[in-house]
Amino acid sequence: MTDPEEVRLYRTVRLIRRFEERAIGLVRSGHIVGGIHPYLGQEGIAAGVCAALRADDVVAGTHRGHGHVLAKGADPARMLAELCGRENGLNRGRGGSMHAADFGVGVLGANAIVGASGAIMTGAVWAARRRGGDVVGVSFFGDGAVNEGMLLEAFNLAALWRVPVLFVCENNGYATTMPVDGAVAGTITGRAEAFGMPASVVDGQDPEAVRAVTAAAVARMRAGGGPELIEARTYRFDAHHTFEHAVRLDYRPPDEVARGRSRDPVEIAGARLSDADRAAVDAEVETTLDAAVEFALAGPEPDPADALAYLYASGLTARGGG
Amino acid sequence: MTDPEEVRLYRTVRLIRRFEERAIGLVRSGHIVGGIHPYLGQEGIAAGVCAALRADDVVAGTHRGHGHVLAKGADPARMLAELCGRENGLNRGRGGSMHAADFGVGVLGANAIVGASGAIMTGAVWAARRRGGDVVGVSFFGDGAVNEGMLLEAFNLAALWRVPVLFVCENNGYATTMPVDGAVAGTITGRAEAFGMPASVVDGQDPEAVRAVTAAAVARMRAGGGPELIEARTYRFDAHHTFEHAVRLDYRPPDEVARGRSRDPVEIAGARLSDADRAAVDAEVETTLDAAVEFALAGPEPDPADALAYLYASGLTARGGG
Amino acid sequence: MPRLSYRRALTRALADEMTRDPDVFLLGEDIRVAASNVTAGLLKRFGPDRVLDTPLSEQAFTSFATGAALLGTRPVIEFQIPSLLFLVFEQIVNHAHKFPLMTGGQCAVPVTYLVPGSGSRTGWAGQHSDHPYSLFAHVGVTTVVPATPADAYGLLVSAVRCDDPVVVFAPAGAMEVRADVDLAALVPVPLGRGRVHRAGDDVTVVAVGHLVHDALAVAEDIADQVSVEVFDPRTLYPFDWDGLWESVSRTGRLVVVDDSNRACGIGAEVIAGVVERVRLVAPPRRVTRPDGAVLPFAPALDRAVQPGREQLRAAIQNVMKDG
Amino acid sequence: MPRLSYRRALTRALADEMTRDPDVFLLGEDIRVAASNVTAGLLKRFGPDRVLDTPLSEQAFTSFATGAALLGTRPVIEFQIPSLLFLVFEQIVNHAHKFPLMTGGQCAVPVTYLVPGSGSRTGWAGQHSDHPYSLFAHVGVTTVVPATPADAYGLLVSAVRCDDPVVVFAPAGAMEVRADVDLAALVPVPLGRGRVHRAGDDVTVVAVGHLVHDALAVAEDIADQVSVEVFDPRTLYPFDWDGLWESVSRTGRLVVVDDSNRACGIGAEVIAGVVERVRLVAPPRRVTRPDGAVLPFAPALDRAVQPGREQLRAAIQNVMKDG
Ligand SMILES: Cc1ncc(C[n+]2csc(CCOP(=O)(O)OP(=O)(O)O)c2C)c(N)n1
Ligand SMILES: Cc1ncc(C[n+]2csc(CCOP(=O)(O)OP(=O)(O)O)c2C)c(N)n1
Ligand SMILES: [Mg+2]
Ligand SMILES: [Mg+2]
Repeated sequence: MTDPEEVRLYRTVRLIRRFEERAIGLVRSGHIVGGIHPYLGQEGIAAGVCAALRADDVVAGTHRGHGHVLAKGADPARMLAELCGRENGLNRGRGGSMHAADFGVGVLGANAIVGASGAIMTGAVWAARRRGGDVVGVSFFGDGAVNEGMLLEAFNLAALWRVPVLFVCENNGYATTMPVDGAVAGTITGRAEAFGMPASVVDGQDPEAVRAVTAAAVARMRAGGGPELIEARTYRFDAHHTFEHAVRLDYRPPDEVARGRSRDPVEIAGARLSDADRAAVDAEVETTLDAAVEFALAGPEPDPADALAYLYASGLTARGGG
Repeated sequence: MTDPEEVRLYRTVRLIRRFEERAIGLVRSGHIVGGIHPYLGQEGIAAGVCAALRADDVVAGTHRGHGHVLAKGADPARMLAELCGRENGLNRGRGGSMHAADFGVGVLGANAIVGASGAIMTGAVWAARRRGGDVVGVSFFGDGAVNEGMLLEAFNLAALWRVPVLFVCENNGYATTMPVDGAVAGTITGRAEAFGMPASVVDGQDPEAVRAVTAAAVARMRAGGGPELIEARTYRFDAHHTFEHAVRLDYRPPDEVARGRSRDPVEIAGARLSDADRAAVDAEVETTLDAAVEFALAGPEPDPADALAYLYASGLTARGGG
Repeated sequence: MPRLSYRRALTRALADEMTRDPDVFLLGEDIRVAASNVTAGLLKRFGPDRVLDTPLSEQAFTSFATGAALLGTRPVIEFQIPSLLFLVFEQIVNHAHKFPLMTGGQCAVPVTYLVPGSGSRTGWAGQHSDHPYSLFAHVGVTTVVPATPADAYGLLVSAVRCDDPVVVFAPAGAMEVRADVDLAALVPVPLGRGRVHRAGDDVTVVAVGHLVHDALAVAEDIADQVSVEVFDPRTLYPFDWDGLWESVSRTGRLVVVDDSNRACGIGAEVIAGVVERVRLVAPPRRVTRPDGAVLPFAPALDRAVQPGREQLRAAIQNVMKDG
Repeated sequence: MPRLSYRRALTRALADEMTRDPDVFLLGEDIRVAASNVTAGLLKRFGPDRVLDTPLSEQAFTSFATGAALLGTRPVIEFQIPSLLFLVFEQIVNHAHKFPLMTGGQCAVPVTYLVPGSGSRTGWAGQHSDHPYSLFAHVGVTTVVPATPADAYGLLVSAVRCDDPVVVFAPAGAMEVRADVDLAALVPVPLGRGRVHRAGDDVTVVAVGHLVHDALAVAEDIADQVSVEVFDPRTLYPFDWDGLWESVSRTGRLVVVDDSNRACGIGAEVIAGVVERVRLVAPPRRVTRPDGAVLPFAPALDRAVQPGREQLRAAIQNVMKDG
């Protein structure tokens, strides 16, 4: 029989993969408005990292955030409902793809501002630790984010105050159309090391490798260690954003795309399962997602009269614009 | 006879030292309003760096900026008039201590925002180079500034685009009251190196050592090299700001202050001159500063009717507030 | 006459200015492949030295432009998202804007900040749907919000030529507008000069950016009941007070429709600037985003937070009723 | 009765809230030695875990506070300079402010941003003399500008207890104000509630922050000619419209005096919010900083750019003349 840990990893990568494919379909059919940044090809990272976390650990993601939210344990149905802007979505339809959050399972939110989550996560984990316990946090970001000063400031703060945040850089080779070599002087791990943080590179296409390196880092952090960085090398299989299909940007050589796609985390994880186990997971995932699509599309649209609900946690009512 | 280069270096450190002492006097007497951040103790850095520059090179400074402006060649009289807020000041009294600038001698300005000058200087040198020539630029900043994300972004930009900017970090051990070890995870030079920049440490109390290391860096940059960083170790002899004398903050151990003051750049540079040469320079500096004080205090106060002059380079006239 | 899209008008303005003045150059994210489709073709025409793709370092590249401008160039920065202006607020307001006065006139900072697609691009949600032009009017940075292709061309050209920093907001709601334009007749549009799109006698509607088109539609719609003058300030700062005072002096009534937040928005400024000077026959009204607006993701909520035609029509009818 | 300084009122508010609620903590630059003299004594009382000195990383520590607030604490950040708010505008406006709506109510971000010494501190020149409160009113972040020691205490306490982000501007021009205060009677002041400092019949002067004291002085000065009511909104957003409408409904005349830039400032908002609702007998007036103001260094120029008593007196006399 397959190792249950491998089954779990495969289930997660497969779930994310099929979730994204269905979401792209829903973008095409107009059910998801505004488009998404698909996580296709990068599933191994979220799956591997979150497999090494506890339920009470916290994560914060990016604009390309579906994988992080799902891997940490959010309900795919409520996640899909969120993408469709429904009242039964994770954020009651107020956030959408780039802000999906589920505080109940430790997802402090995807984030549409590149590089923003590092400092937020540092403060969150610091606050959690103040109350005791040994929670750790993960801040996901892309290779483009390491050029944002606010993220580098967060590296410094986390390192100085020894806040146990795992900084996970998903290096997919591009920030939109900008190749990483054109944007990053020096290396990504070198930047973390300069702040006195341990940093390592891992094959982001292999969820088990990601899980292992994360588990080691998390163990060190729980034992009192400070922040660390993992650079997970990966490749974005699809467009930067579904909108890109419309504008047809030309910036990745076809042979590079082919090479990148040849190392597919779904295949790599799937190969570790028996055919029967794999088929069972696949079927289970489809059932889950069939139900999710149904749940999402059946969800009520929020009432425009409530457009400003939740604007102020204090209960302040904003003056209208009309 | 003393090496003329040594005389020149001594003249600069001595000029800055005595300028600051007079300026502090003028703060006390109320002629300089708002106070200053004295450069006392750090004179060797500006003197050494600027001695290795050409007239057409450009520099940008900090809130503790008098030394940079003077060392690059601004007229001490017009500088002092600026501090006194007079129409005959470098900035016609509009800038004061923290914004003193003299574009005529390549001083793009002191700057009251910590960490701001790095990117400005990178753009300035890039623009100058676009027109040909081999100008280089210097961005001065303190040890506190290396924690500002905007400066770290500038390191990246300069390194990527190989813009010949010399980043000079004046590490005086404190950002106001925050010790450098409490604020900087890793090392200052390590941060620069992480962006692929050569970086070195120099004794900032020895102007000749600073000049030599700067000259070598400038030579590499003129020959087509990219940016570099020099960390000049120094000590601030006086308060962070003249205002501090009033509030009496207690954060530097007295023995540390004594040790710091024992390595005085004026003495170190002065010891390299014959007594006669040194006396001659001292006298010349006093004459210059006597004249400067006279010039400054005789300068006309700007007319309040012109309070918004120079607000818009385009000639736009702002609507008044009354 | 050829049909010119707003987006292509921006492209054309950039190309023309780059041709005219070798000191003009562009920088921004993904502008070489023209992800926003505004800089299309410019890399090929002007080369990589004048079309610079930047790392995601908005603060640094904004101040890089300031420095480059100090030494004689004229940078144009494209920002992918309106809220990136929040991220570089310091660099624009505290540096680019302040350098000339602080140096006593030793320098100028002629940088253009171009935001193609400001305001709501339905589905981009809370952090990508801001319309922060009133912030720049408050700080006193020249701020333009063109409504039509010809104005997009003419105002962007003037922004590039201006010796001060200028923020150009190209509302998402206007980017797809097309108009029949005689290309040879495209000219710079002076900064600070408004435009009466439609003359009327009963009420002056001041409409900003894409809302000019909504205002025109509403005006047509109710033309049998009310004679509406539609005034497009085009530049929000400096504002064309003379033009507006002239209009309201005739109509005696004022409605402002503006896609920024209500409190301290340009809507407030227009009302204040008018009532200080002109006696109206009815209390003025504004139609804006609500106070503190954050655009929710769900399309119906997103729309509900933006000023709409129904609200504008109601406001016009109310000022007619009130006096 | 003891004399309480404005600065010590702030200290006291912080100490009281830290005592009451262990989740309140402070962070900022040089707050342990209390360089601004606001946090004096707090390190000793509450220890280094609740008084955090930060590196010069304003963006990171502002978002650090957001994250810490998301997980249940109540951070108070002290900023040394008003323009540091420009540097963290993104972190406050795009993150702290937007999280509750964007998450559909899953969280709150109770952070207080305290700026002791906002506005001109004579001699600090262009980059250190801003008064950016109108910007926060525009974006809809709760914004308070206390004028007196008791209000400084009471509003800061309420800010710390508020479940939303709140910016507290303590104007440099008010920081040295002292008042006889019964310490036992210091109480929280509700956010969004104005205060009539001086009743009057002829004209309502809305004065913000330290200018309340100038308005009171001018009102006394001309008491024999005009009966001036001085209204201090205390909170600029949300604004106490009911309180102000009540006042101007009685007086029929309005003057606003406000130390932020003119265009799209709170002065404009007050005028707009009043004339939409109340018919005045004379055109309203505002006394503000000029458009696009940058404070020049020379003291006489610095003063010339700030609203002054002479201007306020003239404005009052003009509204009396006008109707
Ligand atoms: C601060 C900021 N700058 C620019 C953008 C626009 N933008 C969205 S995603 C993106 C590219 C991000 O690249 P990377 O960090 O490598 O993540 P990836 O998209 O490759 O997953 C850009 C430029 C943004 N959202 N935030
Ligand atoms: C961005 C920014 N943050 C904070 C301040 C307030 N401030 C002025 S000087 C200073 C300390 C700077 O320390 P450092 O960079 O080491 O320079 P030094 O004063 O030691 O020369 C601080 C915090 C500022 N001016 N700008
Ligand atoms: Mg990437
Ligand atoms: Mg220092």
